[in-house]
Amino acid sequence: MSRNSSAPTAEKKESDQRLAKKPSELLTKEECLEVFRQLFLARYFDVRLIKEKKRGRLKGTLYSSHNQEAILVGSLFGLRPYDWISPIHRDMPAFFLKDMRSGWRNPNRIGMTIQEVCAQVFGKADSPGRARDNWSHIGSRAKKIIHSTSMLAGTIPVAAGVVYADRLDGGDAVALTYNGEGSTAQGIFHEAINYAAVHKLPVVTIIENNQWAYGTPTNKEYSLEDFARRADGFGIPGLIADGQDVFDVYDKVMQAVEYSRAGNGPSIVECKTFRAYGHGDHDDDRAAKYRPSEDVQRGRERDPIAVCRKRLVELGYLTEVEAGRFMAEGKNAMETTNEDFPAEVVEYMNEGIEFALKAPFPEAEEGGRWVFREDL
Amino acid sequence: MSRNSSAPTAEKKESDQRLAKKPSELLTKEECLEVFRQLFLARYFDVRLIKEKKRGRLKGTLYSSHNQEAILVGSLFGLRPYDWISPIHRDMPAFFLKDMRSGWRNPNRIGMTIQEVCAQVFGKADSPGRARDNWSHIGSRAKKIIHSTSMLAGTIPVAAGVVYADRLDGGDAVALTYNGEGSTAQGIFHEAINYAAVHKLPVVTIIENNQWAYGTPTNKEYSLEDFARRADGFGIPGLIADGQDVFDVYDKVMQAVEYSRAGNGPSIVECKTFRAYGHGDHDDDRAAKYRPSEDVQRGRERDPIAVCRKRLVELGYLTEVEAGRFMAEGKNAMETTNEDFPAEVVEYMNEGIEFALKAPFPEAEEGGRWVFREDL
Amino acid sequence: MSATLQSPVSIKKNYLTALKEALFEEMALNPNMICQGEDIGILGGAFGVTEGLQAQFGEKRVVDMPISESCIIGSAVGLALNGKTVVAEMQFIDFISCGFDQIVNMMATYSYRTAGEVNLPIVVRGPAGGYGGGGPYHSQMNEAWFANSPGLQIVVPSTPYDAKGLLKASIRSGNPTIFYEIKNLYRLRDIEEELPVEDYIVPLGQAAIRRQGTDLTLVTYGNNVYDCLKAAETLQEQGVSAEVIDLRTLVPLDEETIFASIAKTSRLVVVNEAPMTCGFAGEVIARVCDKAFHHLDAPPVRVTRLDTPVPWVAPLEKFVLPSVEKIVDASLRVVRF
Amino acid sequence: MSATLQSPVSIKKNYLTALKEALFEEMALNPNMICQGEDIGILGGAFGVTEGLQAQFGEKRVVDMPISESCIIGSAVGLALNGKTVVAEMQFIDFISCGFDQIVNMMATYSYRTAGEVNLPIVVRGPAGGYGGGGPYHSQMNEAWFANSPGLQIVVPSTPYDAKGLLKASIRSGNPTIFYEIKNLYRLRDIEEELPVEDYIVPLGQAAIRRQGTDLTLVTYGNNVYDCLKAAETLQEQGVSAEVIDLRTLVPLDEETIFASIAKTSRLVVVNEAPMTCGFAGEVIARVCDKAFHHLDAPPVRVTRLDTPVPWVAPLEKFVLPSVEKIVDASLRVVRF
Ligand SMILES: Cc1ncc(C[n+]2csc(CCOP(=O)(O)OP(=O)(O)O)c2C)c(N)n1
Ligand SMILES: Cc1ncc(C[n+]2csc(CCOP(=O)(O)OP(=O)(O)O)c2C)c(N)n1
Ligand SMILES: [Mg+2]
Ligand SMILES: [Mg+2]
Repeated sequence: MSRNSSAPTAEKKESDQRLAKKPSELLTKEECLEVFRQLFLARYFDVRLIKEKKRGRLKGTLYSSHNQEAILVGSLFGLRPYDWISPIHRDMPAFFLKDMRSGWRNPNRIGMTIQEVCAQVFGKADSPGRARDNWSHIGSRAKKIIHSTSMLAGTIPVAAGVVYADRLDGGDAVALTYNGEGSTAQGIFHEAINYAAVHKLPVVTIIENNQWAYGTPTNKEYSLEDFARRADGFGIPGLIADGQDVFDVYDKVMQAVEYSRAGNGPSIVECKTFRAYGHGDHDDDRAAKYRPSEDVQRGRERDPIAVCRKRLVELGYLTEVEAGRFMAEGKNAMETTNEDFPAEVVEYMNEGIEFALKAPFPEAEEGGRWVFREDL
Repeated sequence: MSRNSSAPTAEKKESDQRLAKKPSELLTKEECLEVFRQLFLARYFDVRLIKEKKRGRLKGTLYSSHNQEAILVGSLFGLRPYDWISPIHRDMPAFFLKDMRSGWRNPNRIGMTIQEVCAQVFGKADSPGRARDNWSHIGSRAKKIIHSTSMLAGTIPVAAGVVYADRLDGGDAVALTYNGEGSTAQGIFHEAINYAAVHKLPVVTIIENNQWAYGTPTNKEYSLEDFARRADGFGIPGLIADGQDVFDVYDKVMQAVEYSRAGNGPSIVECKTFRAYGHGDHDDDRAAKYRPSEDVQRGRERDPIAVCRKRLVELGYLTEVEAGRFMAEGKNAMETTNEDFPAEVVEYMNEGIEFALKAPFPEAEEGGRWVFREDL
Repeated sequence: MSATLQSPVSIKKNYLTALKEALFEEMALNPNMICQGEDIGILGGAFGVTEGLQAQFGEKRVVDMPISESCIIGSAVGLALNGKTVVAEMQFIDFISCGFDQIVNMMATYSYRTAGEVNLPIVVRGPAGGYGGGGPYHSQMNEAWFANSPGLQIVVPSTPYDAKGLLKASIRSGNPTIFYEIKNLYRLRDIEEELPVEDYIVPLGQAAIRRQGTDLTLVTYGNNVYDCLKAAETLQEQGVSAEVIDLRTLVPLDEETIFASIAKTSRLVVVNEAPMTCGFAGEVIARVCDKAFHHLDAPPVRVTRLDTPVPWVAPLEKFVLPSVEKIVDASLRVVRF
Repeated sequence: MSATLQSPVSIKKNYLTALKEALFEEMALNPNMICQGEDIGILGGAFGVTEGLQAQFGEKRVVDMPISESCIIGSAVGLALNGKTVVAEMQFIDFISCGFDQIVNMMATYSYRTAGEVNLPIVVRGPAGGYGGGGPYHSQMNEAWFANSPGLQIVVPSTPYDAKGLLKASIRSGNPTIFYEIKNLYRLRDIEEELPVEDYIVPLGQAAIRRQGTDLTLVTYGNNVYDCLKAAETLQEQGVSAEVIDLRTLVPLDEETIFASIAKTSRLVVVNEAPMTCGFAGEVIARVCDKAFHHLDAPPVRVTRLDTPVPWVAPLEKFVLPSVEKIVDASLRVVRF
């Protein structure tokens, strides 16, 4: 059985009432087109890094968010600048998508610049973490992004503590944590949500259910089909979103966020999606073996870009002609060209890559620094 | 809201059908009277140790199971000799109550003798663990009792592994783990039940909800009233038993055990009860302060011995006269006399205490032994 | 207690009271400070270290946590990341193993991973140490795990004065600290002492010479400080003058005081109650070998717990833990080398 | 590979293949053996160590576990308590921190707590070590945590022959073992070697002398064995003859081989890639001081990781980890003392 946002739980009914119209129905045309652009940007970021690696300009494992971009764009679009997030390995675009509505290049934006994120990917000194750990293991107190370790689900208690402090200071910030469905088996996932539920802390736990945890299918990770049901053990809302539909993700996450802001406490939003490639690019070949190709095909049928485009055409926000312009959907990275993406997207990404390529590596001596605070 | 065993969960409905009559209704008069005797024995064990300590013959903290005996007797009475259990600090009588139906003094019984348990309490060499850790930190592979550490909920994954092995060998043993409601906040509680649910392992998790975790009330431990709802996050049955009614505990646990034996997997049985004294006897005075006396009164109103007696009289298994004989109920340890207990109970306990008093302490040198196996 | 006109507050206080005062004073001084742990509020802690704290500062700042050590640490990290100073209690330091990942991988590395953007003012404190019949899970000294995990300060006070001064210094240090409270000292009468009326701290990284000596240096901390002082008495009777150094903080470590003493005595015995292998006693010896080897006239040796858990019953516990006798024997062996 | 008539199986095998053979052979020999871990079945493990194992022995004996390290260890304890032999994989040894309590308090102490009634044949194995740009959470050598936790054997093979022989010995030992697989060696061509056709084990507690020398003893294990051998070459050019000892197992430790070597060379440098403080290098030095001090003509010193996490990018990682240069420098310092 599968449930949607109208699944019955005491608290949720309340919040349902509070939401007559769907949040996505309140978005303007401009906002909808911005959402569409952000999907292209997230996709292009992924595509471009894969190409940079093939070109040999980039080393290290890539964890692709291909086919899962709607989760990132849809969940972040409704947040306020001062809300907190904690992305993990599958969520690299989240670092720069955060607070993007304040302007892609707005220096005061409470989200990372594309330069910062690319500098991190390339291991340069201008990375927010000065390249002391790789890939998504960065964050920023100023940008309100929690610095994750590799240990899955480990940021959920941190997020809970962050908003506990915020509430104590009279704030109303919400914390969004991103987690793969596999990571929900970690004990700390439950300790943290239990604590958040006891104190009604505004922590929204996003579960990106892409059907696989590395080489392990969901039925070996969990006894139920819907990971949203992890919420049932705490009596908190467990929403399910169509992870391929950016507007459905937006609706469910906003519902959860409003619920938290109103002081009702934490919730879980499961976003159903499918991992496009291998766990990381090192796993692409093996993944082709351990995952039946029919499953992969079915899982990638509904490209989030295509789903969004269709909606925008229905809404009359895109003419057939405009809609036909950029055809990134359904293509693997190497099958795409820059013409498949809006120029401003390619331009923005170029700025990041060029900055990163020029940026210096950190000095070797930095390896010995900052074990303890140095500002004394 | 509070649920009982007829609470709806897919799996449970099945098992309900399998159980037309309540298991307790199938118990013979003799068996019911044995249950009654065991309640007295569990109570007297507690009473006697408190007195031994007051007499100065015993050192160390005592964690009383006073007022919670129905949970131990009721949950163990229906088990088969080869089922496994893992008692914790509040469950000391469980060690000798296990498989007691094979005869209190039966040398082949797959449970500990009263001598072994008393030797442990007194820290003697004849303790099953040779007094290397205190109180309930004993066990026995031969007696199928898991050796717990202090770390709460830590035996649940062990229990899961034990029955996984048993299933692999074609067995149908069930493992019963005992846990206070507070310990259900430990991450490993969830990791273990998640694993047991995935593999449909016969692990029954008993939650002794005595309303307090040391000095912390349940509303600071969990967001819901019924700890049985921890089961909902795994889609497994979460039963609730009246922890003061030995027959209701027996019914709910047997329902869970049968469900597991049938291959349906794990379940949780919450037993509602109330901690009679302090967390340990060192905490008695403070507990009197941090727990409102009305709560304590209410929580101790329904003494499991009285509840059982009433039932036996109704069933006609006890005449008013017989029923009036032993009046241990509602009394604190020091208020009772041996006359409040059946002679065979006092006699049995005497054997344990006398054995323990005579038994030698382990040799100092043993402190250096068995870090690694010595049988090679 | 004896109160006179000259010193109106000449009240001797025990180790536990000293810790309690540190918490009350720091909570009053710093409105951004939070205490959290199991049973620390309503109950006031298993040993009463936080007694009255919640009544005074409210349940938002003195939080009774669920039995979730990983979350107690993890949420403390979040609180600190968002501007708070946190003192987190482990009901017994033994249970820190249940929050281990959050300590060594999340908390300890935060400053390093963020290149100093984020420093976490978090003190994880709890009752520690053996000699009380606590058994394997209520007797641990597990400081070596954390000494081998970069980014953690490790503090082990042995007197009321140090307990208060070091706890305040740890709270104010801005670095994650594992703070070992020696539970056998909590209410020990013999070590009660007057504490300054005015605010004070004991700086981290400064060892204390508890007894001057010329023939031999005993380096130790925690419970064993008192065993070493007793051993020094016995040794004195045999004409051996032992200097006793109480490290007080292991990270940062006051190497200078150790080296200066050895320059004088040329002999070293290190005593601690943790398991021998990879314990801190070996660390002290390795540092001395590296930087003061030429001063040594005899093998630097260790008196530690055997490589076993701490067994429950007295004879066994005594067998595995350091004792005055064992310290004296080792000292004589070194002196007579 | 070169196959000749005389030796029909003269096939050189790498470190990973050696481990794989050990698992396949032991699984075949012992029907009561179970392997469990994350992604070890369908995928065959992140590095392929268990590739094909599930296909051959079925998913009941080769179990894909949820991402629950504590439960992976805890259930292994239960399996072993009920008669099974278990090999549990940590996808990276770094993640062992998430199962820490079950390892040090449940598994390690079981034999001790039960006075020998229950011995647990459990091997916890996983990829370990730095020098690969893995960053703080994919580069750890955390053996010191477990060396300070009584009841655990600690094994660190550095060659294919040892990898297979030590894994088999660990599995058969009946004691809980933490088995460090050096992931940089998994597919290293230079160290591939022929393995015996017949069943063999490498006994625990026996170090290997990788190079004979007379002037200086280099004690090490894991990745650093090869750094020490290179350093020994360089030192040779400068007329210094270094002996290189590969400990292979840290617990139990082969002290005799170390002492015998020092009796010959009188000089010691210990090299490992774990953080310095309370690491195993210091342990070796402390034991030598205790039992072979009189042989030492110079300070025994350490070359270890700095007390920092392992940073990601190459220049930083190189800065904090031991290197051939650092070993040569330390060795010359000791020799010229
Ligand atoms: C505590 C912990 N154990 C193991 C790992 C190794 N690991 C990294 S990613 C991964 C799979 C994660 O699957 P999922 O949570 O579904 O996220 P996805 O990669 O599918 O987005 C594993 C096992 C880890 N990072 N942390
Ligand atoms: C992991 C862990 N953390 C803390 C403790 C300390 N402790 C011992 S008993 C207890 C309270 C347990 O409450 P509950 O689980 O409800 O059991 P009860 O004592 O009420 O039967 C605590 C916090 C522990 N034993 N293990
Ligand atoms: Mg996944
Ligand atoms: Mg309780």
